[in-house]
Amino acid sequence: MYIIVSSVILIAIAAGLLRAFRGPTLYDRVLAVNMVGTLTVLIVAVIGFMTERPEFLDIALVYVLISFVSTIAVLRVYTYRNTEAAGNTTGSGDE
Amino acid sequence: MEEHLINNVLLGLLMMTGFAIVRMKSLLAVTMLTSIYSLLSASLFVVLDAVDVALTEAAIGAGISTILLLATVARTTDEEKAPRHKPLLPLFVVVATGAALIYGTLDMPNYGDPMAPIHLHVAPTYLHVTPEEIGVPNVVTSVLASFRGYDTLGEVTVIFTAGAGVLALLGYRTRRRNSQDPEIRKMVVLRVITKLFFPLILLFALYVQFHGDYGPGGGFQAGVIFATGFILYALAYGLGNVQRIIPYRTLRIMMVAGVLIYIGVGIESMLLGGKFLEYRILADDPVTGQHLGIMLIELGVGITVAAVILIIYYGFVSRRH
Amino acid sequence: MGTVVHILSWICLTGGACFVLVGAIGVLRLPDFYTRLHAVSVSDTMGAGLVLAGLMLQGGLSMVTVKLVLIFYFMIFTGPTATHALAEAALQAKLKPVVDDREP
Amino acid sequence: MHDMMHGVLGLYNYWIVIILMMTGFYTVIARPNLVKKIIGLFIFQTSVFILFISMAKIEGGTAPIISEGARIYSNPLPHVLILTAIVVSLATTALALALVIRIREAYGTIDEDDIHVQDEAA
Repeated sequence: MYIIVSSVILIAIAAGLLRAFRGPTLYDRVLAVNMVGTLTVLIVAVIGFMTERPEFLDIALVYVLISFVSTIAVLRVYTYRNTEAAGNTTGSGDE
Repeated sequence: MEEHLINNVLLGLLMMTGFAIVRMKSLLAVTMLTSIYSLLSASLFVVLDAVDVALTEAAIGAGISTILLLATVARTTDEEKAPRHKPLLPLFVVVATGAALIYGTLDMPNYGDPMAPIHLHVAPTYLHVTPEEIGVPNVVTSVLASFRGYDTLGEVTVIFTAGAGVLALLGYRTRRRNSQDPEIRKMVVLRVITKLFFPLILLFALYVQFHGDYGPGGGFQAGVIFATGFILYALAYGLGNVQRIIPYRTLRIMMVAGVLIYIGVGIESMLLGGKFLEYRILADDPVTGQHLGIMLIELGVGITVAAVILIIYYGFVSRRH
Repeated sequence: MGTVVHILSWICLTGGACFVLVGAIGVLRLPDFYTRLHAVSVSDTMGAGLVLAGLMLQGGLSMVTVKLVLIFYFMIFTGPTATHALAEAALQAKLKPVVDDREP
Repeated sequence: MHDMMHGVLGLYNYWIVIILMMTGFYTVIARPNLVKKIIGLFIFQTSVFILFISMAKIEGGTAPIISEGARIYSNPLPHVLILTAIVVSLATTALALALVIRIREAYGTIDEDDIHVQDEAA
């Protein structure tokens, strides 16, 4: 039974990957990465129950954290570039 | 059976991601795909029973490496130029190497074969001896910290050297307290949520640090999660504010202190009449001694890893464009 | 008792899987970034929430359920925060939504 | 199922991992952009990790954390090796990226071909 849930999640991961490949804007890609991150958390949780060792959910917790931080980091790069483009062209923008 | 299915699908997704990474030109997009690649391979490690490795790969590969790559791309350029040469020679080299490697696998035992040579020596001893002599359920931790403690000391030194190397290359500059760009100041939701989660992340890092004997985790992972918490804070509130909480001077001391704790445990066991890093004489009862030794050196590892990652991050971000 | 919880848990799990699937189709098929945000929120909240709820019912009263609750707590805060920040960044970069300007 | 795993079919996991490795290798040697090269190296490293961890897997085994009710554990030794290798890979990646930033500051480009041209002109 768990196999059905995990297959659906894997299909959804594949869909997210396709969106990450196709883009077209970078925002679409960030969105896809974020979605894949969430789904990975789910599949790790389901795999834990499937293999009958569900106590390893610490990993899923780390995944939530990491995918959040990396999404924010990507956005930070955008804002960094935007302020730079809006400010001076020599590129001495502070942070 | 079910595990095989998930295993194969994940390998297929990894292949898709790998090919897309080669083909794409935008370095930011490629960096994001690298993060996905790392996250997928971490899930594969869970299917393959390597829970400790999965934790490390997710925290380091998908987390810190991606953040460092992003910082580099932001400070260099996004677009990749087309190569000037036809890729015929590289293609030939790659195909030839791949063919040689595949030929090499033909002599290998089958996937999952319990009678494969690597499962017959050393490893069964570790699995057998760990519950009695070390008294720690997580065999990976006991091998890492106790049986192969010298190795791990080398690893910590490598991390320390990398921190020193990045410091030598990028230097360091302190930030004004509230220097941050106005764009991020607008993101109120992010700032509130960060404030809410920052203590929880640090608490979770401590859990991973001290629960590493019983479940997946340990010093390396905890150090990375600890540093990730501060990086999140830096992303939301600017580098200047983080440097007020944990200044550069403190990090430099922490970086050295972790390695010294590790070596100190080794020397202490020598002073007590044992060999270097022989934990069992640290307490009256050998099992308690092992516990104590493992806990102390994991603490040293965690402190060094956290400090080095933060030093690297400070170096990258405070570098002017 | 046991069977009821079991059946409930499977209802949650299949329901969650359906939401995840809907979200996946939406991410692939919807026309522009802003509409795709909606699709992702479907799988991020209802999909993830139901799957985790189903697993909690399977776990029973144990440490496993506590961890699942923690994961859910993290997710329910981080997911919307990330997508909100993303939407705001896209808006500030003046990314145009696809608008159907045909006369009705 | 078990019979199917024997013979050549039991090895295809390793072959896929080798293809992944070669994808990274190709990126390292064919792409002139230094950041792309580092990403290629990263993929190569991660694939090597997968290779080692697949070797550690035992059919029907479970994670090497001793618990009641589990009798077969996967081999913990490769896990330890790869755990430390991942940390070392972070160290090398960080150093390489720091070098890339310095190269960009010195040459104004991170394209290998351009750097060669500038070196020869100097």
